[in-house]
Amino acid sequence: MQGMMIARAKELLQNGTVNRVLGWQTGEFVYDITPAVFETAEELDEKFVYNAFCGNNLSKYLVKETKKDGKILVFLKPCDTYSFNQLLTEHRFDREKVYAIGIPCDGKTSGEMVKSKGLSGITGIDEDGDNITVHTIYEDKTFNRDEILEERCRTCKSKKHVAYDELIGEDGEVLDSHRFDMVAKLEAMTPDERFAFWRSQLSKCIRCNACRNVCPACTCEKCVFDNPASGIAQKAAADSFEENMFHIIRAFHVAGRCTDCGECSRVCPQNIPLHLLNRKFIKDIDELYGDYQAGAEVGSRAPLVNYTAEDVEPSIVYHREGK
Amino acid sequence: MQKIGVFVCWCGSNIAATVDVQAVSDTLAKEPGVVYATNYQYMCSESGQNLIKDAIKQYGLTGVVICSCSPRMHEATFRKAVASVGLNPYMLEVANIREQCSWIHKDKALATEKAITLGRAAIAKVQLNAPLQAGESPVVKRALVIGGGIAGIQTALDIAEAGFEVDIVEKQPTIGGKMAQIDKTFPTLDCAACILTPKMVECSQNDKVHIYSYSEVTSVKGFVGNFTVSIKKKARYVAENKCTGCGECTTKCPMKNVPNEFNLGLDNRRAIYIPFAQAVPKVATIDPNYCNMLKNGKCGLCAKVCTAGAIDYKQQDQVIEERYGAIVVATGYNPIKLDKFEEFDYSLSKDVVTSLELERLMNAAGPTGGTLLRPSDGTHPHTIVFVQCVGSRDTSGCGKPYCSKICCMYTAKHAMLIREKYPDTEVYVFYIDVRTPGKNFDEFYRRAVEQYGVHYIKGMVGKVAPRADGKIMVQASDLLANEQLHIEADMVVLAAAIEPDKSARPLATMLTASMDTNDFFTEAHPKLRPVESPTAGIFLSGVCQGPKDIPETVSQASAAAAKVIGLLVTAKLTTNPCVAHCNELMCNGCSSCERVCPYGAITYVEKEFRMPDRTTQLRRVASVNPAVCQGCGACTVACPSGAMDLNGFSNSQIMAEVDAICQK
Amino acid sequence: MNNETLIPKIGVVTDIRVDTPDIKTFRVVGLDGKKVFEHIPGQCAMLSIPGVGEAMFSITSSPTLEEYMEFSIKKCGCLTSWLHAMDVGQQITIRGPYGNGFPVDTDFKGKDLLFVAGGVGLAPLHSVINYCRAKRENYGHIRIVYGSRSKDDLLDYQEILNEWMADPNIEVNLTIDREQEGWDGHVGFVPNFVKELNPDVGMTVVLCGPPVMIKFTLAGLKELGFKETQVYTTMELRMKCGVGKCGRCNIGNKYVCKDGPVFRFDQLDELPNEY
Amino acid sequence: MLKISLSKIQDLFAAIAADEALYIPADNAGQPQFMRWQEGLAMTDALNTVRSAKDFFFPQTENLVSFKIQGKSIEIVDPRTETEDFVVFGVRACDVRSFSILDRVFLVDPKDTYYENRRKHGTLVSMACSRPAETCFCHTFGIDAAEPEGDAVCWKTEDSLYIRANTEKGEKLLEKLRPMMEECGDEAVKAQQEKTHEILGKLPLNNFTTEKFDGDVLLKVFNSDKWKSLSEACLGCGTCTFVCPTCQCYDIRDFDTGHGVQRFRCWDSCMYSDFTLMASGNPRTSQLERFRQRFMHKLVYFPANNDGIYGCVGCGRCLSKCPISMNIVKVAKCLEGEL
Amino acid sequence: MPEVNAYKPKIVAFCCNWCSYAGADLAGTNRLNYPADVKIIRVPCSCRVNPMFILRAFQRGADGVILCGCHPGDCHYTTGNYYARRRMTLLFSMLDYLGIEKERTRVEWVSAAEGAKFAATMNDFVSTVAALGENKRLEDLRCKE
Repeated sequence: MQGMMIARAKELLQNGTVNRVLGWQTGEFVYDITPAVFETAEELDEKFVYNAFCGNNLSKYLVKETKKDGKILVFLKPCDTYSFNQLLTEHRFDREKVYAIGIPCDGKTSGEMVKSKGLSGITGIDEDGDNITVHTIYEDKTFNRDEILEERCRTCKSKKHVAYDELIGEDGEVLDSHRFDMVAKLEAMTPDERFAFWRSQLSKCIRCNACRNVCPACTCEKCVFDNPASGIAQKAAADSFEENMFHIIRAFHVAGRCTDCGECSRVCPQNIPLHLLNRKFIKDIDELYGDYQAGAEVGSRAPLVNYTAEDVEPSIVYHREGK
Repeated sequence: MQKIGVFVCWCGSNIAATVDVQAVSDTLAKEPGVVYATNYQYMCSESGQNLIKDAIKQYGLTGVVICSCSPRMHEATFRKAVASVGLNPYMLEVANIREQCSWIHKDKALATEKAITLGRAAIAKVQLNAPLQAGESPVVKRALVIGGGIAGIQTALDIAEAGFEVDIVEKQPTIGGKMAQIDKTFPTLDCAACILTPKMVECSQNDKVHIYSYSEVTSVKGFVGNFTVSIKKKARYVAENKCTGCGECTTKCPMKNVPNEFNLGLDNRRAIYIPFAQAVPKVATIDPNYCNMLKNGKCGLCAKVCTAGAIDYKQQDQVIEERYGAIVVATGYNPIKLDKFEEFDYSLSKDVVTSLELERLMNAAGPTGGTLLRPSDGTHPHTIVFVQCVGSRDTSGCGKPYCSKICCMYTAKHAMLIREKYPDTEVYVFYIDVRTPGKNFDEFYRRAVEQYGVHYIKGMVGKVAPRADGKIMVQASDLLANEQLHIEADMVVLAAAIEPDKSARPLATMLTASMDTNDFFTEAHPKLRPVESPTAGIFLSGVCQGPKDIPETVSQASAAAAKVIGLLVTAKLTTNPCVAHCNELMCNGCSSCERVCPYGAITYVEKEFRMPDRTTQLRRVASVNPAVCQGCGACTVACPSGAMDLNGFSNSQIMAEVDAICQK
Repeated sequence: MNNETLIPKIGVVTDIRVDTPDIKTFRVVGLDGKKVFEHIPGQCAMLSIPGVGEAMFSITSSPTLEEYMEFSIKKCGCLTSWLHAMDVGQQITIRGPYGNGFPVDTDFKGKDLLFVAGGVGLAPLHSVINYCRAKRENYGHIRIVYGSRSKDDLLDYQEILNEWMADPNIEVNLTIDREQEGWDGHVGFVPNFVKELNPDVGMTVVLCGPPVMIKFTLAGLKELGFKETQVYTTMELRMKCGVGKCGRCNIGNKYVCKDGPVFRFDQLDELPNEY
Repeated sequence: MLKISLSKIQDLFAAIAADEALYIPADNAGQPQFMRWQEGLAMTDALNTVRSAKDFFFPQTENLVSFKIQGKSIEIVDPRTETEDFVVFGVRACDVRSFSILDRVFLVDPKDTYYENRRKHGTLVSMACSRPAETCFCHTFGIDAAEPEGDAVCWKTEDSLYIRANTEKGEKLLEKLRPMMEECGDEAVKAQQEKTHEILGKLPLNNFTTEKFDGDVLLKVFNSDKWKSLSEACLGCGTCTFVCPTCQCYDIRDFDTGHGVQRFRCWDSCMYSDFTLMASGNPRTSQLERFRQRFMHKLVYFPANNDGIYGCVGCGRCLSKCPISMNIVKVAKCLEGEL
Repeated sequence: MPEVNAYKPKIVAFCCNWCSYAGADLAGTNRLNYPADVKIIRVPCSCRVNPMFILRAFQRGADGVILCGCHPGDCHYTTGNYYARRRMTLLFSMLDYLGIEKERTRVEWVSAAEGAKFAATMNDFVSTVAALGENKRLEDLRCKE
């Protein structure tokens, strides 16, 4: 796959279709992949990589990259294409300046996931079909891909590309994942349990803004939390209230716009399951206002800028079952 | 930091009895930014206003807080007062310490504490107020009247007389409304048609008045002075400009058994019809539900007999878009459906009729040619029972909780007319109360009782049951005599409650005009602005606002016309400056705001921005048209970056109020 | 405790002077009516209104004034707007002094001094000019070149007229950008004016003003034969702590609040161009 | 050297916690972090905590001063009360070293009394590493992971915990613990150290150095055109800064509580777009400039002002936590080619 | 302050200018009593109420927040309350999801003619919130005296 991608990228660079290529580049330890812009065939040969660790969603970079001259080639995994569409819906980048190639994805893992299996001192990782072998200075261990997939990939919502100029490889289908199971589990808890759960999770927050800055829905020119004039600006969670405030408002601001790409949870240095906040909104929206997948099509009307006269009343929150 | 003056009103004892006004002004005097605080008996009085004006001048106030009655009451008064001494009127906030404090609390300490908090919130808000300038918008010199009954007709004629174009939209094929169906009018007993039809004709002949009959309003956009209205002209399959109203077709049409709605179904008309002889416009209409030609493509007789060649089976509904400066709602009323009142047996017995049906049965142009005959067998009735308040003043849920107002008088009229014309007929009227407030009304009612010998019985009718022999047994209680009555009647006339026309509610939604729970339009103020809707540019005429008789309807119609004329003569309207605005530096151009704007006030522009790093960037940003924006604020919440904010109700102002209310 | 650098003291505003449409000068004393602290010309202080913000301002009065300190402040942000809206008697908080100040008692001693200022750039020089005037014997020739957009934008115009221009021991040259009624002095931009005046190349220069003005004046001075080691300026960057710890006011490895704000241009040459 | 069986470690904790607060690295909702010890709280198996131990001396938020405002007058209140004595147990060699770097910021004149006070009251008990990770490069800065600094230092073997005091403060702590521990030789420790050194030699970053940044390289590094590609993917978040044990930039902000104003300081990040924003402009408008500042500070500015000591201890947190996996190792390796 | 010991919930009521604020005025005109703990903030429309305001109120010490607007379909601005309805439904659901007592937040539609409903709603809401006690789960300790 990587070879085909490099070859196609070189071709498109050479024939002048694009001026730059947005992809992933290798790092020190196989797993520490960095998004990068490549301008020459040599750079591509030297550093371009596409493997099980290329989890970064590249679509948000298009906001910045399309402000530059020329056209850029971007590689999009299926779930990235939803973000791509959502950004287009919100006029956040110029489609004309992008050449999008859809690429397949078998699910991604990460250094953190591998380490969470108790491995340390990683010196190399081999991919062989569904087997991934991790070499460390202490031991070697082979995993089945599914064992070390990130949560968002284990509950992948779609292997289908919803936007591209061309595809490399086969397109997949929208999946019936069980991505709301954890939300449902939380919903089934008592309010006290839920409170305890979220308090212990959110109290870990260091307000590094990684979740916000990586989020393809958070592309505000100036975030309310950085804007002293907004009245709610905050730099550190000076009180547990501010932790709640930040995450509630952030989730609310992306409600109906969040494609559930899962980047927020991936980047959280404290492993707070932030996607469970966004998924709660998605689940509520699906249940109350009908299924809606942000980014599934360009130009669709997000549920929070929409209504029907027959919408449920807010009091449904008091009556819903099981709580 | 503003220099704020605080003015606490006693409102006589309305506030001062429950709120320690001195404590309020003393405490608020210590708030940051407050340089002057006082209290006074009536702030809205001239001397109260002078007090404010003097303080502004003396202390150089840049902000004013008035603790008084609801801002809905006197905010405008106070704004005008401060503006008169050069302070921007939007540098004023009102803390509502009467309706929302002194009138609802009894404990003086609590009420005082709350008044102080409300005052603090207003102070916190005014700290962040910015002077606002009202913009201007032109006024389209044309009015729309929705509904062509006597209310609409009168309003339209008055507006036209003042020299303005006015359109009437009437959903029926003719204007005239309910009054055209009425036989005589109380308390003068003059013939309704005789006084109405000249006005209808005047409408058709006045070149300032344009009638869209058989038409409906389908959408309303815009705002006061500048509404854009879509009117659907339903296909009547007859070219209005060709039809001479000769009526030849209406006699030749083979479809004879169409219930005649003008006579409330008491007789039949043809599939092509002119509702009544004096209809305006006097143009035939084909009823597509019955016309064989339209339904099955067979017949075409009317086209054959029409010498004017007016019949057009291919006619389509037509939507016309027109701009108006003002809209008058005159959608009128209907008697309620009586299916729920099983005890009166209305649906089972033909001889149990509503009062409006009785009007037709007594009208010379009605189904019986003006002779009162029983609908069932055409015989002359000798005993007639009138039942009052059928569905009026009914809190059981079957009817309406309000008094329909007109029934007492028209029943007296009916009773009197029957007794006059048919002295051998006994007339009983069962009533809860007889309400006759109105010029010459009580005299009229007394004549019915005293001169015409109508039997008025205070009591309830329990059961109306037709008998096999055609008689109707009326079981009732006489509350004064405290006895049960059984009357063998030939006819029973039900004074059905009246309710707003069904078209009113969807119309209210289109107009963004508010309604009460009974679907009557709400007036801007029940006493002081009874003919205006709270929505600027929307006026109310007739029963759509509440039950009325004809003279009241006509006076309100003229009043509404006067208000409309007052609006239309204005060259430019000052617009509400409390509108949304976009901070372009923060705007993402995401379109969320545009999608929630009900007025289409937001558009997007590509604009070049100089970035902090001295480069320029082309960005898509929202732009609000302040003349179109009505200031609801939906966009401000839809906007994730907070680029959209609302003048007068900014994020920071509301949060300052929240802070002030929550602390302490 | 005196070394509580982040805890401010209370300052009382005892006088407010309107200098230009957007510049006011505030006189500040401590609660005891005395100066809050002593300073060297060119040093700064952190002023704040609690709840609004805290920012660094040059102390514009000379240390030789024994009763009070003064700050000339241009209205440009949230805090400065609040300061401008204050009335006399308002308390603010103050901490300092911060920065190195001008080498008035070392490098400047015995030198001929040329002060070049543009707009509100006079504010930080005001202190050193008046200090030098007060200790006139320590310095050689003193010359001031000051320019502004218009006559109304000249800072301390009354003082310039009544004191500086009346002082026979110093030379004052004023200029405004554009012709204006009631102005018969020089018209033109400061950099050109300095070149026209052709000051003696032996002078030590203190230069302060908007970045563009500094850039062109420095170039002009170099053309005239001045060396960067002769020219001093004072910088302004985002400062929070004032004590070189919060990490935001650095230019290269130098912290403006601690190693500055006064720099010689040859020192700046060794630093990255990031200011 | 003292020794105690690992099975009695809770007793050891209890003894320390008897009269001062004790913090140990433990697992909280799946994340290793320092937590106040209370009965039963076990040490984590993880190599290191996500947040470093700098929190104890330089907390993420801290009230500096409070103001009461009445009309035109202001009252100043120092909110500090006496700080309790505390022990931070199990600090890794890299993190211990970070305090000598932070001291060079906070304890130089004028001293930061908030930090100073906490340093005075805090005792650092370090823990030698025996299973370093691929992201570790503390040796680059002359730190021996097997022989950490700190008031006292521990070694954990299969079955025992060995402890030795380095400072007076450490002695004092050990004095208290002596009764429950046994005196022992350092053979076991030596053996572990040898093994650890062997492992360290195998680490992928074993040969990583920052030597080339010594000397007069400031403008050369600053003006390198590599910064563009290095910073290209940077999200401008503060993860690296906040997990870094040596990052110490802070912001001072006011919070109006409704009944007064609290002036607090909180961690800030030079990676944030508004870090240097002021009313009149921003000297660092692009992410490139902000990104550059962070690494220039650690690799060039800090050594220039501090006798060649780098502002990094090689803990490797930024290597594993950066959302886009850009870090000081990659930056230094890329730039050293220029020198 | 009277009744120092009695727990008094702090209630913030956001009322749209056209219906609910007028409804509150009508409650006043009709002298319909409800607790003084309720303080009303006038907003042009229920759709003006930003979730930020609601959280802000809790931060600053409110124990309950209620939003009142025109009945759906009656919005003075046609559609404002439809948006408010969705926003608040989702926000309240999220608060509940975080384990914060859902009874502390409420939306009621109160027309200008429903003074009695306004008073009854407030009475009911105040007693509901009073039963919950002080807001602990969404408080900001710094704002407590």
